[in-house]
Amino acid sequence: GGKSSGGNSDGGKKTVKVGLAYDIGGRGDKSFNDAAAAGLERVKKDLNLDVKELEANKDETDNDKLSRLKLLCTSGYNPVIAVGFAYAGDKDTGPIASAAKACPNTKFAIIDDASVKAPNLANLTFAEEQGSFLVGAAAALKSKTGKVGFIGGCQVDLIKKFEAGYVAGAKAVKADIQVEPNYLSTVADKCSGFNDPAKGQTAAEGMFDQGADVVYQAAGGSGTGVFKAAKAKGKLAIGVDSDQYETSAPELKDVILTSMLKRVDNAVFQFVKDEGEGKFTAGETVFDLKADGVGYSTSGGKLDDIKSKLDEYKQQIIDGKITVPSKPANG
Amino acid sequence: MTADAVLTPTPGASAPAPTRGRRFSLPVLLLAIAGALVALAAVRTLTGANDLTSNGAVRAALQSAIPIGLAGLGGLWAERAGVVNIGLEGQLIFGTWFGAWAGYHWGPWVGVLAAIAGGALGGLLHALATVTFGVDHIVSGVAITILAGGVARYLSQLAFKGLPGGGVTQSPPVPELPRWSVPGVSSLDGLERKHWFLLSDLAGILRGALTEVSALTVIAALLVPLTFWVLWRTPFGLRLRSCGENPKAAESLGVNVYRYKYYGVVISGALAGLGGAFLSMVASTIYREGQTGGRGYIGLAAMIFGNWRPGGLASGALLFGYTDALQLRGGSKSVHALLLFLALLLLAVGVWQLVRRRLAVGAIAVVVALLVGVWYATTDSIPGEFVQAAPHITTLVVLALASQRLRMPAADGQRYRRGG
Amino acid sequence: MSEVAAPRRSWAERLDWRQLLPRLLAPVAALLIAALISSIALVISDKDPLAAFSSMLDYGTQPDSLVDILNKSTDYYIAAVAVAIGFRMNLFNIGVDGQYRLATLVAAAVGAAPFLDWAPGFLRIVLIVVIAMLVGAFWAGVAAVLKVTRGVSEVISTIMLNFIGGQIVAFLLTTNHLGVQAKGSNDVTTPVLPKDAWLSGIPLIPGSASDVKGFVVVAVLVGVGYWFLLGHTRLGFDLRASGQNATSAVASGVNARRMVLYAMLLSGGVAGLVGLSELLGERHAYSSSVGGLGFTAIGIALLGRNSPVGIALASLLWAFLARASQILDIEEIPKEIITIMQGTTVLAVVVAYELATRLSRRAQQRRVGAAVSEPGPDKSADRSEVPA
Amino acid sequence: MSTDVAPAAPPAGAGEPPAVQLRGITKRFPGVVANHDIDLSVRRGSIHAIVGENGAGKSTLMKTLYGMHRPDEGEILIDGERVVFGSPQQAINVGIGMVHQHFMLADNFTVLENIVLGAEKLHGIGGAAARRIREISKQYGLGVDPDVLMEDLGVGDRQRVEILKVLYRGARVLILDEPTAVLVPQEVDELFDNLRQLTREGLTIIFISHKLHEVLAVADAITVIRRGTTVASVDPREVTSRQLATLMVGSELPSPEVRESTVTDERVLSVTDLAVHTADGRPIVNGVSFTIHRGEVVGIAGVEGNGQAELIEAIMGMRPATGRVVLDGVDVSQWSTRARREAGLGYVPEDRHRQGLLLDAPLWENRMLGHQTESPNARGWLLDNRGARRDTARIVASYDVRTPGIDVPAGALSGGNQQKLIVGREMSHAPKVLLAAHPTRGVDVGAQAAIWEHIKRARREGMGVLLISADLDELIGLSDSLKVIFRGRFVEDADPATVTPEQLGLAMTCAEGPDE
Ligand SMILES: Nc1ncnc2c1ncn2[C@@H]1O[C@H](COP(=O)(O)OP(=O)(O)OP(=O)(O)O)[C@@H](O)[C@H]1O
Ligand SMILES: Nc1ncnc2c1ncn2[C@@H]1O[C@H](COP(=O)(O)OP(=O)(O)OP(=O)(O)O)[C@@H](O)[C@H]1O
Ligand SMILES: [Mg+2]
Ligand SMILES: [Mg+2]
Repeated sequence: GGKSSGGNSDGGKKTVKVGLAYDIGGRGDKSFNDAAAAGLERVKKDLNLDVKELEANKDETDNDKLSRLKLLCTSGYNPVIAVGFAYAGDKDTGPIASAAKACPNTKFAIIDDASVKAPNLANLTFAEEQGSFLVGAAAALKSKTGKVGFIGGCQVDLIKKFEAGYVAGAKAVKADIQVEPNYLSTVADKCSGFNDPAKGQTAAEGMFDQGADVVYQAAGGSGTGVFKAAKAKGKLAIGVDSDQYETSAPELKDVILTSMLKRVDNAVFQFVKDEGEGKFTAGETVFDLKADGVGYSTSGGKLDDIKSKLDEYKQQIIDGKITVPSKPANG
Repeated sequence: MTADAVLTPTPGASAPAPTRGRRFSLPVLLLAIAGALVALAAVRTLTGANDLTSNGAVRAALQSAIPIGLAGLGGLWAERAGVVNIGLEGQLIFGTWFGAWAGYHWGPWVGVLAAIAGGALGGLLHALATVTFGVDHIVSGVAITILAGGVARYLSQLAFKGLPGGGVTQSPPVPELPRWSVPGVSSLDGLERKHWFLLSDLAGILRGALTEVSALTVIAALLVPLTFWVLWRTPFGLRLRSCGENPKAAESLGVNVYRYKYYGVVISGALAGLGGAFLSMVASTIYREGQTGGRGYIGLAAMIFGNWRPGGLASGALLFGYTDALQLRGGSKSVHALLLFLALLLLAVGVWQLVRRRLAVGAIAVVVALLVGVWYATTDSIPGEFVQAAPHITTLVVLALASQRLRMPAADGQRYRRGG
Repeated sequence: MSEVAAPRRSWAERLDWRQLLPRLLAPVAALLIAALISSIALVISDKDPLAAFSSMLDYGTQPDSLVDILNKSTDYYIAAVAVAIGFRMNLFNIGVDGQYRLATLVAAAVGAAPFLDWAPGFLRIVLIVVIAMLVGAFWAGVAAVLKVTRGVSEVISTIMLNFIGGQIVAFLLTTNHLGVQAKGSNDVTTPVLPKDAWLSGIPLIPGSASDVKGFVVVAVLVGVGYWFLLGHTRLGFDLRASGQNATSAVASGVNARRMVLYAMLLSGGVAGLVGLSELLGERHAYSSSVGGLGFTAIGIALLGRNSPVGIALASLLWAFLARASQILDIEEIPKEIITIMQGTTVLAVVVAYELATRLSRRAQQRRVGAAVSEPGPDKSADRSEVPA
Repeated sequence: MSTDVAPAAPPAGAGEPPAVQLRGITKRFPGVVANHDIDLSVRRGSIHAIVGENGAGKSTLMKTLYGMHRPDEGEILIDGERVVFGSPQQAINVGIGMVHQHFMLADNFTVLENIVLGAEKLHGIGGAAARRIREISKQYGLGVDPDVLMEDLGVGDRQRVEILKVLYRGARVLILDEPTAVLVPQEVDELFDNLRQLTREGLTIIFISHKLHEVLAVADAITVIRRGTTVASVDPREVTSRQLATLMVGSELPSPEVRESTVTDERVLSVTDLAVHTADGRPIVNGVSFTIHRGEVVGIAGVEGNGQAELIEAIMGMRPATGRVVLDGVDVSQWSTRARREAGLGYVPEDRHRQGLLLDAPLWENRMLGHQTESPNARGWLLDNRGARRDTARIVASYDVRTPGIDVPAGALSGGNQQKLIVGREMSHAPKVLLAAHPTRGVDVGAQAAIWEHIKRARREGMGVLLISADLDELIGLSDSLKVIFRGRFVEDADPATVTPEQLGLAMTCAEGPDE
C-alpha cells in the first residue's frame, strides 16, 4: 500500500480524525464509493484532517458492519461516516443505530438512508430521481432514434429510483419516447451486476442493437462495459454518481454524454465541515437539486447546445413545478 | 463420491443401460442443428423477437459462452485424468487477476500468458493436494477457491492500489487484444435487417460469429477441436484418459499415473486461467473482484451436460451463453419468445416419443409443452428474477433428463494410490 | 470358550497415543504452516508479522470481540454442522447457502404475518424455527430427489439450486410480494417481527455491553444433537457406515437411497437454522444481506474434521480470525492475509490429516502384526507330504 | 526347504538356460511374509503351472517377476542373465508380460486403445497399430477385433485381449494369473488351444490356477507354493489331482467332513424361481429353486461368475430379483435387506472388505454392522455402545480373533482375523439361515478348522446354511446336499457322501456328469 501510515503519533496538531466505512465494492468502483472517497480526499486536503477509510468484506453480516463502525469510534475517529444503506439495517437495532448508541459522543452520518434516527446521527440522502430526470431529458433531446436505454446494476429499490427519474425526464421531453430498462443482477447473487463489466457491455450492446442510441447506466463497476459498448457501436452513454468523463480511460471519454452527479463527495465534505464548525444537525438532509446534491456534469461539452433547456427543467423541479416520481411505473 | 456407487449397486442390477451406439453420426447432428435453426427462425418470425438470431445476440452468446467453455474444457482435462476440479472458480480468479496485472504492465499478450500461468499454478496446487497427498478432490477444490479470493484481493492491494483507476477491488484498464473479421461477412448486414425467414437468421448468425472476433475467441474456439485431437488422437491423450478410466491398468502398462494426472490438472488450471483472461481482457478490459461470478461451476455443469466430451461441452456452454446473452440483451422479451421455442421443442419430443410408443414420457412432454404454450400465450413477459435463473434452470432440467445417459470417466474423483 | 467379562478399561486407557498424537498434531502443524505463509505475505508488503499477530490477539480478545466471536461462531457452527452431516456420508451439500436464504425468508415472512397476531412470541419463535427447518430441508430435498431418482450429482445440483433459490428470494423479497420498505429506507425486508418474538441475548461476557445472542443455545443443541445422532443412534450409525464404505453399508441392510434422502433432508433442515440467529436476535426481519456462509461452512467443517467438537473449535478459530482481521485495516495492514490464512489452513489441515491418517494406520498395522505373532511360513512346511 | 520331491523340471534342452529363474525370493508386507525363499525355474517353450491355496503368495511372486515391486531378497534371472526391475516397463522391455488375476482393462476404451496403451511407440495408436493387432490375432488364432468397445466383450474375449496386449509388446514370457477363473469350459478349451499355439511359437507361459484338473491337462511342469514358499516341483504326468491338493494344503486335507446328519424335515428357507437380470435384460440367475431344511447345509458348486454371488445377493435383498423367497414360513420376497437380516438371515460376504467391514472403524463398531438394529447393539432407535463393546470382547475371545484390543480399526487385522470376526458376529445372532460365501477364503488352516467347527455346531443347533465355496473339499465336506450352478441355473445335484472333487469339478464345467 502506498499510503502514509496512520498519523496518530505525529504531534498534537490534528485532533480531529475522520473515519469512513465503505459499502461492498469499496473504493475504486468509479462511482458511488469513489465519490465518497473524493469527498474524503477534499476533507484531508482542504480541512487538513486525519482520515481513515475501511473497506467492507463480501458476505459480511450486520454485526460486522457494527464492529467496523465501533472500531472507528472507539479508536477515536469522530465523525464517522457510513457509506451506503447497508449500514442502516433495522432502524432500532441495525449497525448504525447500535453504533450511535454505543458511542454517544461520536457524530455519525449515514448515506442513502433516512430510516434510522438518533441524536448523533445525520442521514444524508439524495434525490437521485431528480438528477436522473435531467439526464433522462438530455438523453431524449440527444436521441435520434426515439429509443433510449437504462441499465441498472441490481434490481433493487435504490436503483429503481434512478430508472424512475430517467424515464420521467425522457418522457417530459418526448412523450412517445421508448425507454428500455434492464438490470444486470438481483440480490440473488449479491448484486454481482455491480462488478461485472462483461454483463454491462452485453446488455448495452443489446440495447444499441435494438435501436437505442443513448444508454444511462447505474451499474457501479459494470459501467465501463456500457461505455465500451457505446464506443464499439458509436453511440452515447450516460455515467452515474461522479463525473465519469473525468475518471474514464481516454478512449472512452467521447462516448460519455454526461453523468448524473450524486454528490456524495459534497455531502461527505459538507458534513465533516459542518461538524467541525459545531453545526451538526441530526436527522435527514436531502441532497437534491436545490442543495446541489444531485445534478449533471457538462465536461466534454456534449451538452453545450441543450444546457439551457436542462437548466429550465432543473429550475422547474427546484420550484416544485415538476414532481419527479421515485418509483418506476411498473414496480 | 462413494454414495453414487451404491445407488447403482453392482453392475447389472439397476445400472443405467449402456450408452453404446448412441453417439450421433455427423449427418444426424447436422440435421438436428438445421432443425433447431429452422424452429428458431420460425419462432423469431412469429414473435417478432428479432434479437433471437441477431448478430449481436450471437456475438454476446459467444462472449458469454467462452469463459464458461474454457472452464468446462479445464474440467474436462482434469476429469479425463480422473481428478474432479471444483477449484476451477479459483483458477478463473487467478486468470482474471494475472491477466489484468501482466496485461496492464506488459501488454495484452503477456497478460494472456500470465493468466495461463496463474491458472496453471492453481491447478498445480490442486494436483499437489489431490494426487500427491491424496486429499479429497472436492475438499481441495473448495479450499483453492477460498484461497484464490484472498490472494487476488491481497495482490490487488499490492499491485493495483494507487495506479490510475486501480484499487483493492479492481485493476486499471487493460489494453485490448486484437479483433478480426472475415472479410465480406459484414456486408450481410443488409440481409439481416430484412428480417426474412431463415435467410436473415443465417446472416445474423454468420455476422455474429465471424466479424469483430477477438483473438482469444478464436483461440478458445480452436481449443475445442484441439482438445479432442490431443485427448483422443495422440498417445499422450490416450495415457491421460487411461488414468481417468482405469489407473491400475494404466500403471500395469508402465504409464506413470501420477505424472499424467499432474499434466491433466495443471492443463485444466491453465485453461481456466485462459478463461479468466478472457473475462478480464476481452469481455471487459478490467479486472474486478467477483468478476468470475460462479462461471467455474457453470463450466463444470456444461462439461457434465456435454458428457465429458469437448463437442458436447461446447454446446452446453453455448446453450448457457445463449440464454444468458438473450436475457441480458433483451431482458425478458427474448426469453419470453424462447418459451414458444421450448413449447415447440417439447411438443416435437413428445410426439416423437408417442410415435415410438413410449406413452408416459410422450404424454408428459406434450402436457408440459401445452402448459408452456399457455404460459407464453397468456403473458407478455417473465419476471426478471426468473429470466436470470433461466440458464441455471435449463442446466438442472437437462441434467435431470439426461444424467442417466451420461458417462463419466470410470475412475473419476477417486483417490488413487500407486501400487494400491 | 467361556463368557468373557467386558474389558472395563478406563477412558484414559482406551486412548491410544500412537494413533491419536498424529491426529492432534496435524491441525497444529497446519495452523503453523498457514501462519508462516501469511507471515511471508506480510513481509512482502513490508509489515511486521509479529506486530500484526499481536495486535490481532489484543483486539480479538477484548470483551466486545469475544461476544462477536461467539455470535459469529454460532452461525458458522450451525452451517458447518449442516455441511458435515452430508460429508459424513460422502454427500457434498454445497447448497447450504441457498437453503438458509430461502428458509430464513419464508420463516421471517410467516413469523411476522398478521394472521398470527393471536400467537404469543414464544409460539412464533417455535414456528419460525420449524418452518425454517422445513424449508431448508425441502430445498435440499430437491437435490436429494434428483440424485436418487435421476442420478444428478448433488455437487452440481446444489450449486444450481443456490442460484435458483437466490432468484426466488429476490422475486419474493419485493414490495409486491413479501417485502416491505421502512420509510426513508432503501432496503426491502420482510415485516419486522413483533417484539415479543425477538430472542433476547445472554450477557455472557463480563465487560461487554453487548450480549451473546440467545440462539447460541440452539447451536449448542444442534451440536449435542449431531453428536448424539452420530454416535448413539441407529440412523447415525447407518449414516457413518454409508460414508465409510457404501457397499458394506448396503450389505448391512442400509437403504442407500433412503440414506441419501435422510442425510440431505437433515443437512438442509439444519441449514435452515443458519440465518435465524440474526433474524431472531438482531435484524428481526429478513434482508437481502442474509447469505454467503455456504462456502465458509465447508471450510470450517473440513477444518473440524466433521466432528461436533472439532467443528466448534474450528468455528471459534474462524470467527476469531474474521473478527481480529478488522483491526488490521486500522493499522494499514492488508486484512486479506486473513482470507489467505483461512484458505491455506483448510488446505494444510486436510493434507496434514491425510498424512497423519496414513502414519497412524501404518503404526496400527505394525502393532497388530507384532501383537499377533505370525505363524512363520515354515511352521506348516514340515507337515508336507510327498506324493508317491 | 522341503524339496524332498522329485527333482524339478528335467533338464530338457541341456545347456540352454531356463527362460525364467527365480532364486531365494522373499517379499514381506507389513504384518505378513508373502513370499519366503522361493525358487522357481521355467523351461523355454513350456507351460509352467503354479498352484497353491488362496493367499499362498502366487500373485505376489508373479508381481515381483513383472517388476511391480522389488523383492526384499533373492534374484531374478532371465535367460540366465541377472536382472533387476524397477517397474513393469523394464520387465516388458526384456520380454515379460503379465495378465493379471483381475482384468486390467478400461471398459470405455476400444480394444485397440486398451492394447496400445503404454506401448504407443511401437506402432502408434492409429491404423498401423490396428493392422499389427489383426496380424498377431491371426497368427495366434485369437480372433480379436481392435475396433470394438471393451464393454461389449465377454470374459473370454477380454482374456484374449489381455493376452494380445502382452504379445503386442513382444513378450516372450507370459504370466497368466488365474486366467480360467471366470471362463466357461469351452472358453477354457479355446484358451488352452491358444496357449499351446503360443508355446509352439516358442513362447514361455507361467500359469496360475486353482483348478487342478486344468493344470494337469495343460501344464508341462508344476510348482506348488504353500504359505509363501515352494514346497514341490512335480511332473503333471506323475501326480493325481488329489496328491497335488495334498501338497498344496500341507497335510491330508483338513477334514471339514460331517457325517452324522442333522437334517430335519422342517423347511427353513425355500427359494422358488428366483431370477436376476442385468440392465440389458440378460439373465444372470435364471429360475433357481431350492429348499434348505433346519440343520441342513446346502452347498453350491460352480466356477466363479456363474451367478452364485448374484444368487446370494438376491436372497439377501441387495439386488432386484423376481421369484419367491420364503424364510421360515414367511414370504420375504418384498422385504428390505435389513428386514431379512432381522428375520434371521445371516451373511458372510464373499468380499469382506467391500461388503463385510468398515475398515477404518474399530472392531466393536464392525461388530454392530449388519445388526445395528438388534440387541446387544441397539435398544430401539438408540445404539447400545456398551453392550456392543462387551459382546465384541466375547467374540474376540471365543472366536480367537487375534488383536491387541477391540478399539483397533478392522483394517489393521489380517484377513483371517477379519473373517473370524465376521463369522463370530453373524453367529452371535443365531441366524435361522446363514448365507456363507467363501467363508474360509484367505484364512489359515487353524482358523479354517475353527470356522468349520462353528458352522457345524450351529447346524447341529438347527441352523440352515447356504454355502458357496471355491474349495471343493470344503464344499463336499460340509454340505448335506450339493447343487451345481452353471450359467445361472442349477444343472445338477450331487451327493456329498459319494461325490469326489474331481467329479464335481467336471460337473461344474458342465463337461460330464459325476456318477451318482
Ligand atoms: N500389497 C500388499 N500389502 C500387504 N500384504 C499383501 C499385499 N499384497 C498381498 N499381500 C498379502 O500377501 C499374501 C499373499 O498374497 P497373494 O496375493 O500373493 O496370494 P495368492 O497366492 O495370489 O492368493 P489367491 O489364490 O487368492 O490369488 C496374502 O496374505 C496377502 O494378503
Ligand atoms: N492390498 C493390501 N494393502 C495393504 N495391506 C494389505 C493388503 N492386503 C493385505 N494387507 C495386509 O496384510 C496383512 C495380511 O493380510 P491377509 O489378508 O493376507 O491375511 P492372512 O495372511 O490371510 O491372515 P491370517 O494370518 O489370519 O490367515 C494384513 O495386515 C492386511 O491388512
Ligand atoms: Mg492371486
Ligand atoms: Mg490370506
